[in-house]
Amino acid sequence: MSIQVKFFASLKERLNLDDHTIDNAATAGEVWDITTDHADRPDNVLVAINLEYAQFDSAVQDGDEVAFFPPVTGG
Amino acid sequence: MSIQVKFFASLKERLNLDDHTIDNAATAGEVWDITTDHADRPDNVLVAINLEYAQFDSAVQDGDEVAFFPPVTGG
Amino acid sequence: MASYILEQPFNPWLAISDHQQSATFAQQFGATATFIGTMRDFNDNADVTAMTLEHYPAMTQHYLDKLIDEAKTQWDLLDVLIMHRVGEIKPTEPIMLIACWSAHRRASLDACSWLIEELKHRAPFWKKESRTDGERWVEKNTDGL
Amino acid sequence: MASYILEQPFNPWLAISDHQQSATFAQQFGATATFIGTMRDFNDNADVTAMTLEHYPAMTQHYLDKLIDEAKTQWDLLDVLIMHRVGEIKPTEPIMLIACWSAHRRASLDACSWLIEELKHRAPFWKKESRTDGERWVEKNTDGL
Repeated sequence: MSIQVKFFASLKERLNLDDHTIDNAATAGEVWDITTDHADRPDNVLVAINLEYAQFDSAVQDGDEVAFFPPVTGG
Repeated sequence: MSIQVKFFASLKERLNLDDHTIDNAATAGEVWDITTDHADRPDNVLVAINLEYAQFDSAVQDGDEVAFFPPVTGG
Repeated sequence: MASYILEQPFNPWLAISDHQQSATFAQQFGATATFIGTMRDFNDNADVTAMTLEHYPAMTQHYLDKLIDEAKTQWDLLDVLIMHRVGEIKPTEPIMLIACWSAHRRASLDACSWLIEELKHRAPFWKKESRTDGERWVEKNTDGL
Repeated sequence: MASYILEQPFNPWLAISDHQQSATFAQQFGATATFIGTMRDFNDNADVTAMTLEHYPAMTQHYLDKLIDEAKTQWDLLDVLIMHRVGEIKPTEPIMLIACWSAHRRASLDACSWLIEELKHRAPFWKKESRTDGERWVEKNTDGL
């Protein structure tokens, strides 16, 4: 099993985490815990699985891309 | 006393009336009656006095410009 | 703030761009909302070959300026530009433009939407369609849907 | 229908004009509504000297296209163009544009207004301000007022 993990913007800077790949996780929350070494989950953190918004308890599968980022501020 | 009278668009064509000046009238309705020889007042006819929307019973004064026209269709 | 009645075809994008570059509000705007009304090419209704816009010149100018003033009292606008064609208009030619500049987005968007409805219902313009079978005055404006 | 992520400054009026001229919807449109977001020149807040827009490229492109698709299901639109800058943006440079073409006015106006709000709340872009005292991530979008 292989899951791609990405962080963006202030969250990426604050956690000081680069993109990487993990071997095994059942949910996006587990992906967070593994990659951040169980860092607190900020209230406003957004989760995306395969480019769609998801939740920490959303299931992940082999080949998924999971991303964590702060509230968006484009436009 | 002198009142300028104008008609526009389909109303002008239908009544076949050019702009002209009348000597005396107390209200826009009287202006209409005098200039159209008491033609029926269409339900949707609009009245303007000195470039502002008004009513048939609005008072007119010396020097006023009174206009009658159908519903507007610009934009 | 400016409004123009035009007797000749105009390029709305160039007009907006020119106005923006020469504007005294300089670079304080963060939002620009525009609306352009264009004469459709009635491929599906080849009866309409041209359109003529009559207006009541003094009242038209007065009303465009009045609408701009009313918009400025309702929203925090940095600038407004309105242009409206009169005379003969051919298919695919722009009929009118409204452009609103503001610091933040809702003012320009909401003012632009309000201005087009107000203009349609209050400014004294009248459309006459030229058709293969003659001319016909447009009786009333649509609700825009 | 098209969306573009741009790394370089762009002229929004030229982009809209070019898109319109090359569009396959030809001349069926009667209404065009546009919104342009521009980086303000903070004369009153000289702290901000530039802005950098980070994004999540694959998801950004996916979301812009998704928003266009959703707008098309809600309104009768002939075409939609979205452009959004990323990278370093200087004061007075355009950040994004939305342009909607429709036969009748309400579809383009309402879709344009909806798209800017949805884009602001859903598309994965993040602004970081460069200030005289360092850099700072913008925490959240304003309500546009």
